[in-house]
Amino acid sequence: MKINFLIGGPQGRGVETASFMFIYGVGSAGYYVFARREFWSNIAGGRHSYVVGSISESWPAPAPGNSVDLALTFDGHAVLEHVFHLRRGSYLVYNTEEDSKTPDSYTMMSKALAERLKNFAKEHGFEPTVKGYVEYLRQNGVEIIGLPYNKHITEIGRKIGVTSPVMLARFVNTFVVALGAALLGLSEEHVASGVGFALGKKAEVIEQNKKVASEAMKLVEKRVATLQQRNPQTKRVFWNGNEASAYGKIVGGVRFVTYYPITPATDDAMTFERLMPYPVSKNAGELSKFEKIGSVAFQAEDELAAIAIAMGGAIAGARSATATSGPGFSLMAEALSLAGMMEVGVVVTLWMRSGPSTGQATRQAQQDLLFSLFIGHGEYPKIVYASGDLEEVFFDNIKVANWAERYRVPVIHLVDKNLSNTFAVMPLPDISKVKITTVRPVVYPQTQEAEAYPLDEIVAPKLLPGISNAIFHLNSLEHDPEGDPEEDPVVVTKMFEKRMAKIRLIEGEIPPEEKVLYFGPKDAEKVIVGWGSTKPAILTALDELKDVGFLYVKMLYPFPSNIVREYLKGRKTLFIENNYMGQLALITRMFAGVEPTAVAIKFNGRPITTDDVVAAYRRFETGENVIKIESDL
Amino acid sequence: MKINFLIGGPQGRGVETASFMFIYGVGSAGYYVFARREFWSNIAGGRHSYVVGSISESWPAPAPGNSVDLALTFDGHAVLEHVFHLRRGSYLVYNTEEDSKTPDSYTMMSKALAERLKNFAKEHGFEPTVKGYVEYLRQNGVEIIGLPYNKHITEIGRKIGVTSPVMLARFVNTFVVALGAALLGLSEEHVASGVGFALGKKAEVIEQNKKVASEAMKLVEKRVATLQQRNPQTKRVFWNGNEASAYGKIVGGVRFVTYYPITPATDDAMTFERLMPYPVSKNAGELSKFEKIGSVAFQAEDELAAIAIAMGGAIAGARSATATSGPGFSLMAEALSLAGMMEVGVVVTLWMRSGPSTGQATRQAQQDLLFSLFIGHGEYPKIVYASGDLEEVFFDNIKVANWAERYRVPVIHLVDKNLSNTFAVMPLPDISKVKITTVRPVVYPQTQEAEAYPLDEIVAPKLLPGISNAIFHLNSLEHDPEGDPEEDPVVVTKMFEKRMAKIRLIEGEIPPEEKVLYFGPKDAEKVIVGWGSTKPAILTALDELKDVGFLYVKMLYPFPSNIVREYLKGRKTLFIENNYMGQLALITRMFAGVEPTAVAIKFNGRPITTDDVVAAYRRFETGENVIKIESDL
Amino acid sequence: MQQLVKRTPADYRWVRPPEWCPGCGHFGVLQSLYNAFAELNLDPSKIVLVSGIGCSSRLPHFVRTTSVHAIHGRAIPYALGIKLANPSLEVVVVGGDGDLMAIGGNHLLHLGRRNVDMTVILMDNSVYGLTRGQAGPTLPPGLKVKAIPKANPQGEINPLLLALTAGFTFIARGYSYDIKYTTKLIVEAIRHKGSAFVQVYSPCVTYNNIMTREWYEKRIYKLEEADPSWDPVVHDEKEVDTKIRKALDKIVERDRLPLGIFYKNELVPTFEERYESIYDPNYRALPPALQPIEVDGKPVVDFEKLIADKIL
Amino acid sequence: MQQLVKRTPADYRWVRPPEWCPGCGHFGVLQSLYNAFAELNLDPSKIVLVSGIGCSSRLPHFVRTTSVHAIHGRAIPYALGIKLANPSLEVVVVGGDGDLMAIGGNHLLHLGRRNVDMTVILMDNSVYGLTRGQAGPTLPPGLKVKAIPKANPQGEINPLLLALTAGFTFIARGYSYDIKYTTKLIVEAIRHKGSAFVQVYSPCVTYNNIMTREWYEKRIYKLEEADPSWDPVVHDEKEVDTKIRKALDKIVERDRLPLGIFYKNELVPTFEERYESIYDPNYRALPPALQPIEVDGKPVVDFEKLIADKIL
Ligand SMILES: Cc1ncc(C[n+]2csc(CCOP(=O)(O)OP(=O)(O)O)c2C)c(N)n1
Ligand SMILES: Cc1ncc(C[n+]2csc(CCOP(=O)(O)OP(=O)(O)O)c2C)c(N)n1
Ligand code: SF4
Ligand code: SF4
Ligand SMILES: [Mg+2]
Ligand SMILES: [Mg+2]
Repeated sequence: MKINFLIGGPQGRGVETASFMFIYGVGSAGYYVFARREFWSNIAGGRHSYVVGSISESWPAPAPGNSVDLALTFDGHAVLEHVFHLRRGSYLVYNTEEDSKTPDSYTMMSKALAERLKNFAKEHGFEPTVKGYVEYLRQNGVEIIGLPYNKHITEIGRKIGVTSPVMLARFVNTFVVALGAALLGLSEEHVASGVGFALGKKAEVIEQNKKVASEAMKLVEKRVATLQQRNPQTKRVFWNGNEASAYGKIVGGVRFVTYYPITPATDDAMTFERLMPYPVSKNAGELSKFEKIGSVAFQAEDELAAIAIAMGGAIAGARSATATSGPGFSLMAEALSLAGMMEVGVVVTLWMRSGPSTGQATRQAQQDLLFSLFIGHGEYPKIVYASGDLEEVFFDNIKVANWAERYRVPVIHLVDKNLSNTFAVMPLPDISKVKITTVRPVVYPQTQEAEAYPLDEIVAPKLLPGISNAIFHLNSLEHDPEGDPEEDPVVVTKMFEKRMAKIRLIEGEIPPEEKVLYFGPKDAEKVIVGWGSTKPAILTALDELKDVGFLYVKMLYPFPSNIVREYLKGRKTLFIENNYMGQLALITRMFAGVEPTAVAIKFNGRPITTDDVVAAYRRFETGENVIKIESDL
Repeated sequence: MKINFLIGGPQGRGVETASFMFIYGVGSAGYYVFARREFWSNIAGGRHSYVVGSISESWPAPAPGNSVDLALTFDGHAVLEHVFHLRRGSYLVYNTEEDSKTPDSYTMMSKALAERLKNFAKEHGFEPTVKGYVEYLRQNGVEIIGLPYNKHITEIGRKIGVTSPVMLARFVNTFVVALGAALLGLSEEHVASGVGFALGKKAEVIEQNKKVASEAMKLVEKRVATLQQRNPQTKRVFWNGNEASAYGKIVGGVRFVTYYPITPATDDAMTFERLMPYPVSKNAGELSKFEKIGSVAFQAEDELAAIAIAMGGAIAGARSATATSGPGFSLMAEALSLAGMMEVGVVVTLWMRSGPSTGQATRQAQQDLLFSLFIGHGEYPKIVYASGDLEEVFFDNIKVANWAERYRVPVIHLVDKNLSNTFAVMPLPDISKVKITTVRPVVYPQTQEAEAYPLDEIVAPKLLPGISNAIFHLNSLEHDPEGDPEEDPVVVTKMFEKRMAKIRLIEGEIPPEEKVLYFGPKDAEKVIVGWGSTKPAILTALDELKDVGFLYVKMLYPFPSNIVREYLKGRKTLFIENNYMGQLALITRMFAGVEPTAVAIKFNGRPITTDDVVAAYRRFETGENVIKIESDL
Repeated sequence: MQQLVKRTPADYRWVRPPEWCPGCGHFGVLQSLYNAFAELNLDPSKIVLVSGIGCSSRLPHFVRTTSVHAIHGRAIPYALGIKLANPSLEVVVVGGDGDLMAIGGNHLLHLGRRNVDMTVILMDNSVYGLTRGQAGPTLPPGLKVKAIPKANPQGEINPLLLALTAGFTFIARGYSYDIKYTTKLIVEAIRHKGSAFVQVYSPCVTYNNIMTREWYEKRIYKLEEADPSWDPVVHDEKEVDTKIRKALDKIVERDRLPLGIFYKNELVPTFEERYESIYDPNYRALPPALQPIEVDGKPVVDFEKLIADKIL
Repeated sequence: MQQLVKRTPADYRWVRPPEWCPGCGHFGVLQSLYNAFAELNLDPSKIVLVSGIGCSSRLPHFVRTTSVHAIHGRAIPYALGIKLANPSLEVVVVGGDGDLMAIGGNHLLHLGRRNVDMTVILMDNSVYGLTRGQAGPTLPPGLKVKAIPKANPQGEINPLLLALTAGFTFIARGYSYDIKYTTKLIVEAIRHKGSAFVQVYSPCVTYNNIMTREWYEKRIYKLEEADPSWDPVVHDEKEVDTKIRKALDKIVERDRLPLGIFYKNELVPTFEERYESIYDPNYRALPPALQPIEVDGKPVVDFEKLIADKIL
């Protein structure tokens, strides 16, 4: 069983709440859900936003494609936005009270989309009204559930004693969700769980909405499916990518997070902040005497400060991280170069979004790979590591924190808007797998001078101010072992080589399976190569594409050249990336010397879907080598 | 004829003045000079600094190697710093009054160097005193001119009526230069020119120093060479790389330069500032009615502002540039991404120095190539272009200003510390070759709305506020043709492609000879590949290395893949670079898919010399493929 | 040649409507700006509105003038570059408290000391609207606005004190729901010769549930109403110190919040004037943006003359 | 366990000598710092001196304490991070006018409002020494110091006014050739609970040929000498406004330059105190740098409890 759904309506008017209600409701019946949110980069104003996802009995739930089985729309605008995301057999729930509206009457619709819709109607010879498009869909086999929303809501309101228009308007969420739930054969009790989860604490409100749901469910008789209560036999969590990241940090011992607000990174740091103080585990040794412990979560004045403060935290001895997105990351270039030089281990969780510049601040891209690899002036060691799904986001946060401390280099952890806004009901990660590797600081019996940069060790013993009883100098200038400025050609050469030797050290110590993963038949002649959040879509597509392998690269720098070369030797490769340049393909050529066969690119701000992967692969098979993907769900 | 010389002494005590005096004096006799300065990254304090160069009858003068024919030293410290830069037949001029000093007595000498010197003396069984090292040199065929400086200066002072110790101390420059001049057989009159040039306006000071020079010249009878007055038959200029850059900007129509002080970039912008107002040419059309014109030279509060203000200047319609070095460049990442998005043509003159971080702020490196190529989040078009000598620095400033305006993209002009501190007496560039290509702005008869980003042109017509009578919106967000925020997938795809299409446009329009140059035999089996300021050393080495070609790459992005591939096809390649990673080798593999045979790298903060190139090539011929260069002159 | 027309506020309205939450204070600033431009009858192609990033920084898209919607925190240097390259333009910066005072604080500080003839309008709501309600630098300590997980542990900065420190020569404060008054202040600010700063209290109805319309209306009052003799203008060099001290006295008020003009001094030379006297006597007649740079591809500068002292 | 020792200024002297020009004002600041550390008898391994880039920012290399010589303009955020992660450290920032007020101005502004318990010492010479003499942000307009091609077209910023705007709760000014007095101010600043700011006039003998020793000595005077009743301390909440106004009155003086403590208020809670009360009651006892994070590789935080409300 696999159902793709969509819930769409005007931004800032409850679409998000409706989605939570729906997803939680489905989840409470024992299913897994994998969904993602699309929205415009402004707070309100009525732009169209939506959540698209899939429901499954097993995990990982399949990644959605370019059309859905069930579309729940708030208004006519939403219908129009999704005309091309429905197909024969899909269900559309919409408000018939908007039938007479035209694309132009939705002032918040992109002019370009309105044009396209009107032309389409003209070409196909129907009226450019909501009704016209709905009829077109119906003729093309889409199952239509049209209801006069307000009329029904008013009636339900009357039944439950609510008449104020403002309050009635607030019922739309629940009303739409209930229609969807009914179509999925969900029981009232699960819808009620969703209502309770999504609407927070006010008991009265919850009661009213439960009643609204119950009434609304009676309005539809059709069934898309019948989601019966099932027992998934495992603890499940409902969270999003930002949250998974924050939990990973806390579990991984990060106790110092700085941020300057930016979409889609802020919720990582703010979750870290919101969860404070954290409950102490029973087996926490000396800490067990505390019930809760804290951390520092700090909103800086800008990203220049955010990274510097985080590095300060690391210098003092805390596991430190900062979360940002492209524009903020750009501002961290100088400090990252310093981290390399001064040998400070700090993590930057980089939530990529569509650029350049402010670009599409709430849309998906994987454009910052090359920049991450070479950010900052001068040459210095670093680690660039990417996660591809929520479980990885959680566990990788722990890994990168370990590495930052172990190698004392900046670690750039690549995640993206797609992951941040993925909402999943999924198995709770098994933290028995977690291993936190701390490095104990030197503690001298008495205050004494110490070398911060001894030449005989690639990574120096850990000196902490106030803890080590050590007097030592850290320095952004090229320096001698004591950290004092030095320009002697022999010393500077040694110091440079010592820093760069970390690259080999990292390459040698981190096991291959943490660098790349290979899926599919071992001897496949053709291999898809990808990184980051395209992973679920590519994996889902593999079910359909037989005989193809998938090389999934997590370690981007130091690039695992040998391993990648080994995997790709003698095979045809299709690189699939959410960017324009085919950046992984470029670095594969640069570092591994492997010539990519073809690149499939998507750079319209939307994630790569399962259907995109399948279609790109088909085109690859016909010999295309630059495959532009333009789908837009 | 070719003479390599060196003038060295404690930083901040007249070494620079002495060098100017010497170079100008030699130049005034009709010779060409090619010299470079090495100094520590602090203002004073007595660290050792020096100028090393070559004198020639023709231009280009050969690039220096790792030893000199004539070393003029101010003190014993300077002698010790250059023990290994002298060879059989070299001349050393030094102060015998320092004979008894040891390495340890020079507190500003690097401890590491002092250690090495002491060990060396021990190994070779001599006393670790200045005298000991001098004797060692003498035994190894170095011609020693030892004089008690202060004794002589005091005597000369007495002759010319100067007795104050402070004033006498100021004569050291002239004294040392005069000794050198005498050794080169230069006439008194030319030394006097040098004195006049270097010591500025005070007539009395100049007269005294001329007398000092005249007396000092009598103290040596030996001759290294006899530089007779000659007529070079061409106008010559004495300038340095920062100055050549500033003159290029002014000639090239740049009228807006911002900066935040940073070594070694500041003197580019400050020369631009100092020269204001600029004399107007006779053939300046409507401008001829002005005798002089001005520009804006602006010291910003930081580099974030410097680049933004420069971009503001470009938006208003001025040719705009900013000059910086690594740390400042890092701070410009976000704005450069904006320049790509908003389509603003601005030039960043990047004076690279040794990193990472503050690194060796006054030392040479070519470490910022990869960073320049991929700086800033998101994907956007840009140009990265490198100069290799002072003539190029001058002309390339004009070219990059043309391109910034033509393509409306950020242009990163790569120059470096080596170029900035190259002092040359060389032919005045022939500006009849210059072609300034301006783009005329649209001017509407009446105020009207206009599209800043029409989809049908890769580079939009030029709209200027207040000049075009146009109302238009520039935007950092992804936008529609009118510049308003847009997230429609179809429009954003077109806009993205339109921007990236500039890359092909640039590739197509800029002629091949401005991208790469090839020197040496057409059919050489082996080719040295290089970029930037290693050019003179590699070219000089080619005289010695027969049968080897030199592919010199100026256009780094968009990378001229086809041309480079064509040149390198089937040949063995040695990439020579002033960095650790072999960055040109990496991008050649990335973009052109060419596998480099070997890389020679130097990353100790010192430039690559002619001897380095020759030695690296010899090692390359024996099959080494990572050749580390460690020389230190 | 432009025709002489009398423009109305509607002439400055862009075709696309504002995308702010209903009731947002920023609407009032927008309307005041339309009004001010109309009152000054400015040619929309000669105005350059510059902003950074934020709900407030979207404002230029709702205005029919030339505009530059730049990056977060850098509106001022972009505006400065435009103005310096072509001083005949009317350059106005708009932005939020996050944009102009958190990430952009340094540029505000350094604009004032230059006294370039341009205007900065701070649309102050004490939160980061566009990123969903975090604390802005003008949010008092200890307040817990809607979207932040804990009360604000950081102190606040007084924008007018900052403007005075920076050296702005015109300093005023308005309130966005009082459009008439805000219009007047903006008109004065644009007319002022030198760097002008106008803080406008502009409540965020979505995220700032504490500093609301009611909150402000309990506290604000107008300087000239409270003290009819109030005169913030420096009429004579000798008055500078007294007027600064008087302004400071009002600026540091905290329990009640004065609106109006706090300080105005046109006796300080503008940067443009100083530049003209120090660097280039033709600067304003022939600024960078208006200079031809070539004739038939040849430079207008006489290279050999320029470099004469470097020729051997 | 550290021994109880009484340290002397020489105990804080690093093995390598300062590399400043002879006569540079920075020597005086250095000596004052040695003296102050000795007077407070601070353990050199518990002091963290943090600087950016500049002649002044080299200072930490001449001191026998732990130090971080960071990047230009960012000393304050580095210091802040260190202090927040381990509030038991004594964190002192030193830097020049270029470093702390030009490129670093924003961090100074935002440190003050947090009132973190640390000290910032501005070594003010009104030029950029290390880059060879360009105008600093405290150089008055119209002055043409030695190395700049034209007179300074930009205005100046008053560091103390900026510190007050920012919210520093200790504000003082010293003079580097008066080592005894500067020592005293630094001692007071370090002792102060909250963010302390000390401006020290520290002439650059190589590039500032106008604001020289003579120039300063003609202008400076000491607050408490001019007015024996001078008391900058806020003893009671109610005094805040008066004391601020009094400080302002002295801070804006321009013809004569007062030295001394202008303002001191320990009644404002420090950031650390606020953080403790809002975020984490154990913050100072168990700050991030002192927390164990694992036992045998296993997290000390109870994940399932932490995530309980997200479990279905
Ligand atoms: C470098 C950078 N950092 C962060 C952001 C994210 N960001 C967008 S708007 C904003 C703050 C907006 O607050 P304010 O300026 O007060 O405007 P308001 O929305 O409140 O009107 C932030 C932090 C960004 N765009 N760029
Ligand atoms: C990002 C960056 N920009 C510029 C520089 C160059 N720089 C080094 S020191 C300095 C200014 C120093 O002036 P100040 O802080 O006043 O110290 P002083 O030397 O006068 O003591 C500058 C601009 C740099 N190191 N980093
Ligand atoms: S979020 Fe606040 S500032 Fe932004 S538009 Fe809405 S009300 Fe206005
Ligand atoms: S240049 Fe100025 S600030 Fe720097 S050391 Fe010399 S005198 Fe001091
Ligand atoms: Mg705001
Ligand atoms: Mg200074």
